[in-house]
Amino acid sequence: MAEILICEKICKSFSGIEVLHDVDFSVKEGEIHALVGENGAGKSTLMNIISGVIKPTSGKIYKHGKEIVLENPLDAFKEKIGIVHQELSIADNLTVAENILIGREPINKLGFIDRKELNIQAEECLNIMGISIDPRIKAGSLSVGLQQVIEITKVISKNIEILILDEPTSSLSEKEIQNLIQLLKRIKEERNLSIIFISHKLNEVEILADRTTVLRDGYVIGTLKREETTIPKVINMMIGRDLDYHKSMLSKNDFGNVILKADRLFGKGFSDISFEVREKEILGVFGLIGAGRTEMACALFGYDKLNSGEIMLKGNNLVIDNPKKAVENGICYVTENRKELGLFLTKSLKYNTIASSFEEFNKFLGVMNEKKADIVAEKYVKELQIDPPNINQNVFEYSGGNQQKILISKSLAAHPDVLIVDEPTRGVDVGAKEMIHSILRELANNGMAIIMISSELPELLKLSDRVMIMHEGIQKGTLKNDNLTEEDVMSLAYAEG
Amino acid sequence: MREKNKLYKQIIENRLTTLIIISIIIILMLSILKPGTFLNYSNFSGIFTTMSFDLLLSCGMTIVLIVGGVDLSVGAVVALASIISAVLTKRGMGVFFTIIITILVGAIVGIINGILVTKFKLAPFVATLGIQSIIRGFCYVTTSGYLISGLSPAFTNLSRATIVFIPSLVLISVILSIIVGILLKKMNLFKQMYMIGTSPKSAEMSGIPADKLKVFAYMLSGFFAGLSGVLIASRYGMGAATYGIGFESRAIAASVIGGAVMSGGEGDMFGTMFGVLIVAVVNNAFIQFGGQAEWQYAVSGIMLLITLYADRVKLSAMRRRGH
Amino acid sequence: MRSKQENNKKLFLLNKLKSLDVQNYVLIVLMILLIVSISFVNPKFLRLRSFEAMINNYTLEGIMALGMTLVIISGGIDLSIAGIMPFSAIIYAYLIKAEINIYISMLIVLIIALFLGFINNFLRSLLKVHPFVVTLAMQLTLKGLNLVITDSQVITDFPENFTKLSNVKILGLSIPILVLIVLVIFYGVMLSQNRYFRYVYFVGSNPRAAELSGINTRRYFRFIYMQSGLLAGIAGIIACFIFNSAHASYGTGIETRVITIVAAGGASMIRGGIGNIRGTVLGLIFISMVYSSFIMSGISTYYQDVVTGLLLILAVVFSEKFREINIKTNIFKKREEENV
Amino acid sequence: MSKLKKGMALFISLIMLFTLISCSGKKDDSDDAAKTEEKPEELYSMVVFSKGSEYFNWTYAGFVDAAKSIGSHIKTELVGPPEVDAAAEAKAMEQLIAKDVDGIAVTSADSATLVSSINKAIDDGIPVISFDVDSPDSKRLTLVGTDNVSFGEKAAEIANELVDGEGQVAILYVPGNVDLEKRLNGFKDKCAEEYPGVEVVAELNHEGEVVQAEKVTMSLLQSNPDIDVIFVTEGLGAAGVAAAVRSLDMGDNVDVIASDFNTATNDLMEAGEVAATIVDDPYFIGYYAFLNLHAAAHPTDRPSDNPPFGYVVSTGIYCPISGVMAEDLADGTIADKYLNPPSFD
Repeated sequence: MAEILICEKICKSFSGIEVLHDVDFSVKEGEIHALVGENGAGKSTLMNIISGVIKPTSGKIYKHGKEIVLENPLDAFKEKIGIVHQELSIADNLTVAENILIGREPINKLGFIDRKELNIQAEECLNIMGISIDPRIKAGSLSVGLQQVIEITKVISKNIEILILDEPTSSLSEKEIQNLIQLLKRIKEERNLSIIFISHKLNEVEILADRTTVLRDGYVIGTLKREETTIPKVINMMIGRDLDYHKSMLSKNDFGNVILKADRLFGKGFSDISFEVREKEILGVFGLIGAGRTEMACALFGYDKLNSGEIMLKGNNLVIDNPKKAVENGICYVTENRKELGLFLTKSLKYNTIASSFEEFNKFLGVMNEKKADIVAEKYVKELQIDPPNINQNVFEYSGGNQQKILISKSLAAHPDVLIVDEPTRGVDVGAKEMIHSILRELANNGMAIIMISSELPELLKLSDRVMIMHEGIQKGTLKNDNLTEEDVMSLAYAEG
Repeated sequence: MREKNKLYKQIIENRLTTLIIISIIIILMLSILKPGTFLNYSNFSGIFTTMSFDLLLSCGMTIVLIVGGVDLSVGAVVALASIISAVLTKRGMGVFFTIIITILVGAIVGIINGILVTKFKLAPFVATLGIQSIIRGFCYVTTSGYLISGLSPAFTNLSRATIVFIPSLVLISVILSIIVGILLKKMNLFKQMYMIGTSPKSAEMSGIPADKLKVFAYMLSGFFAGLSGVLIASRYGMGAATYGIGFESRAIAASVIGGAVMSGGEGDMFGTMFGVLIVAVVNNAFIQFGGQAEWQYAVSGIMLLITLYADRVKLSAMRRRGH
Repeated sequence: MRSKQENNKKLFLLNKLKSLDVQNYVLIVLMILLIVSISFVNPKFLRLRSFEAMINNYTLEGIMALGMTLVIISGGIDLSIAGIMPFSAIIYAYLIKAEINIYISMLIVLIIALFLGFINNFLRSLLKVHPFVVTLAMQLTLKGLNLVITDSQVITDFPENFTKLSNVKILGLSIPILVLIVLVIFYGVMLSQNRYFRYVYFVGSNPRAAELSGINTRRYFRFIYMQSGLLAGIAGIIACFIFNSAHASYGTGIETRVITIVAAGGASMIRGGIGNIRGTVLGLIFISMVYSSFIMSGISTYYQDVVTGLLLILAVVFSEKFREINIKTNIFKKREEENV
Repeated sequence: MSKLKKGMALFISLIMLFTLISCSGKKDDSDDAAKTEEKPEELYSMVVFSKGSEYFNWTYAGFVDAAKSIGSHIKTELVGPPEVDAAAEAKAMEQLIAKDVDGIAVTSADSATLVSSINKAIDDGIPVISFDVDSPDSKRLTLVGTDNVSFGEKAAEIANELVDGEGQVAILYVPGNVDLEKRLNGFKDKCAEEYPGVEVVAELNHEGEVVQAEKVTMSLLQSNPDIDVIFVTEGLGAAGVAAAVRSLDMGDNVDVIASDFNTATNDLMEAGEVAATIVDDPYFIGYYAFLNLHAAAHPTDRPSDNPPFGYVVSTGIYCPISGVMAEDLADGTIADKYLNPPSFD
């Protein structure tokens, strides 16, 4: 197989900070090439350079041995390089056909869109992908999975030779992911397409990739062939050290009383969920995206509507219809979407820390007790080792891991009895991940009840004392973590009935 | 060179300092150009008196902008309040109760605005524009265009008296805006409002009662508009449906000049005070120099643009320092 | 295979039905109710000339509403039209009074209006703030400028060749109405058939994605604000045709009326990417009908403001409500998935 | 779904309300109609540029009373935008033409904007006369109004009296408003001709608004502290000027001459803050406007140069102007005349 694309000594700096160092990277014809690395390793930057979104500071790109210069995304398309970004670029109000053929609509003599031709062409494109959707319906009425497929159709139909997929599975359900994987394998075969595939999910990488390139801190660490690719090896390359990912952090102490008990919760996206969580216990909730776990947590927390069900806190019945009430009753929720639902990016660390516990900082007549706030913020900065330890710095200046710690400290400052953490290590580098894990364990050991939602099984198995498994809104069961394995959990998740 | 750059940055970044410096420069320039008639007690008491209505409205507007909203109904509420207070005094109600009831009505209008924005999820701009129309129309319907005058001296003295050489209007408006300024800086409640404006969803998820505080912010805006209406009726001795046309744009301009941003989460009442002052001084100068008073609209517009530009410079400076 | 195709067809029809904006139908029903109730009070309401007057009165708003529709679909707002419209009228009046050819003057005014639209967008992208503030600042500035350059005077006594032109009627229609009709058709066709115009939906619902798909959004937003400015410029010239004079006050409150029309037509004020010309035209007819019904039925025009406000709020509340319902009915999504 | 239902209910109830309002308007008419003899109903409209003004309520009062004197089959209505807006006034004219009323009396916000709609009405066979503010370039049949030049001259007379022939005067007006400009010029010309000692030192725009009037006066009195008289050419501004003078404590040095008589001006005169006001008689104007309009709508058989309308060929009817000094209020008759505003919708 010939190499279709070669990147040679690509460097990129943003305002003086170099994020890519002499990166060499190549893709062969008709291969699926996975690109992995921690957050901030430079994957997206590299892909943005290849797809013409940004320009490299130095370095050259060759396609078929010829040097190419990409000024903007259009140039990349001209070179038959197409990218599907993480966030979808579907216009809800345009039809499927228009979405697919945007920018290349067939035009009739009057210069208007030739609808008939448009629909025929779109249908052809969809047929090639092996899906039958009426191209005349509005794209907004399709599911996210289908929208993703349309997006890929759109890019592929531009007769591209190289397809870049940036985290294509991050918002898909398990079934949709399987469909997508099949689809990618097929079109690779049929069209001899080269695919560059960015993912966090190493199991997908293992299944799909012909080769895998690992980036760390802007350097290429190495490229693995299919037969060499194993998850531990990849992880090792990503973080630069062996991580005992399965070292258990289970508690050794006895659990206390039941703190939170949920009985037959129904709501949008989940139904009939019951569970209880005790002092000093971490209850893991496993489920992939679309399993209804975040929806359940939001409803429990009063952010979304709970249709029916009872919540008992320390034996008392409780109706939680807004987050304020939840916080007042000692239930805190650490969201998975920290930028939109969690943090106040343009406000200081201090104010972010006390955001859930404002009322505790009243001096007299509602005057803010700044001194106390300083003390509290300092305390959490120290305990969670937030870096840099400047409580007056704006949160958007912190890295992802530190932002996550700030988010956790916000909840901690409200002295919760029950802490719900949703994907606590999403978008966090491995070092910080480890740290967050030990913080959570520590909290539980000190008496807090923790509900930890995650789609990463290793993380769950490492931390949680029991694991509740959710799948497509339904509770599949709860397992005690006595040497529980990933297979146990997955088989229960996909069990019938 | 570097030092200089730093100083420049600091000045640009601290809105209040910038505004104070600009006001001083303008005032100095005018005092030199018009010795005797510009920089004296009575001219400034005049400037402060006539800007006091704008100042009061800006208090409310700054708060609403902080929570990420905007209130276009304030001008109409001024008219409504002037009519209500005039009618009540004419019916023989005491000054105190007149004020209380009128301000309550203003606050109720504010609450309606707030509910439309929070419960009905209307864009603040649309909701308050609609309410503006409704209230203004209501004023015309109830008065049929008649002025309501013949108000009791006890009521009219409210904004005509001077207390220790300072006109009561100036005293009320300046003291209230200073109080608002301090409250914004010190009070827990208002700190929460800043958080709401920064990220409404995060605020709700953090357990900050976002909707309630938003309604409260709009209520305060209505409150200040109501108060402004009472004072305007008292000063000119009549209630009229035509008061307050275009006040809202001036209040928005002053607040934004003072440091508020339309997307919420920022705002400084002391900055706003200087925003109002600068516009008032410039307008005063236009008349004193025999220029056309119509320039005042253009002045607010251009100043607004300059401030937005300064914001931009500040932001990119921050970005450069950050990542 | 056959069943699949049939299924597809059924889906398409259902989808088509759903895509028809409920709000448009509500508007039509309301209009019928209004016509019936007002003609009951005053039968003269049903005459052709009362409809003519209705449209005559809303020519300026109608022209600008077309541009505003695009701006609102793109997720923005343009308050500066209330300044640009009278500004253009005034400049045009001065130009033709200076004996410059009336067509060349038109060209000059339109270029100025385009330029003002350009400035709007330039400031918007330079300052990176919500277009509300930028266009408000433009509005204030231009309003002041209008008063200053005219000294608040009305400009009149236009040259004879202009007044002659303004009295020309083609097929019994005056020039302002013709311009409105031509523009409505142009915008209607373009927004449904022309790919460049249709990109506004893309840019409005997801500007970043549009950019990544190769649409030059910077240039596109420039186009959107410039066409809004251009239409305000055209409206300014038309104002000269209608009134045979120009005055700084012509723009008073006009932006509110234009926005109300567009909102009543179903364009979303909250999220970009929603709205169309058909809706805006319905909104235009509806709003002008409501106002004319005041005078037709002899209700005090004092109520006009009250009703404007109510209409604005209700229009927006309902368009969002209807949309919510549209989104909630996701039976289609499930069926689609099964289909694949 | 229940939300939709609720919403629909609200919408429908709004429409019903609307219908109700319109029907209730109708009801009044039909009640009156019962009393009419066989004469067909006639409708005359008074169009104003700012309905939210006390002055026009007075003119309409005269209009209504004159209509009553003709007979109960005559109906009238007051139409126009609440705030000063020439374009909106033209729109109202347009609607009235479509409504096919029997006659229109109009006061124009500016001299040009309404010309085409007035001409259109005349061409459509609807008689139009101007009242108060003229639209001289249009085909309107006549004007019933005030001679604003002598209005200004009257003010000059009083100003001369107040300063004893020697002093400085400032005038507040709204540029672009023809009437106010006439008052300004009348004042200046009279001074130039007869009172050389009275000097007009400032002409300022107060936008017809109270707060702006105060701002302008404040600044003015700073730069020109020697001003003896301020003449406000329009009805609302006096309150603002008086407020400025009061707060600068210059009441002893500065005399204010107001225009028109409204309740607010009366208060100010009683308080001694306004020295005098120049009044015309809006009621008179409205009354004669109607009579002329009615006459125009009912042409006689006599041949006329003005087909198809009647014999209204006079260039205009001007109402008398008088100056009311503050001390004149003491006898009470003047205040009585003005202080009980008629009320109607």
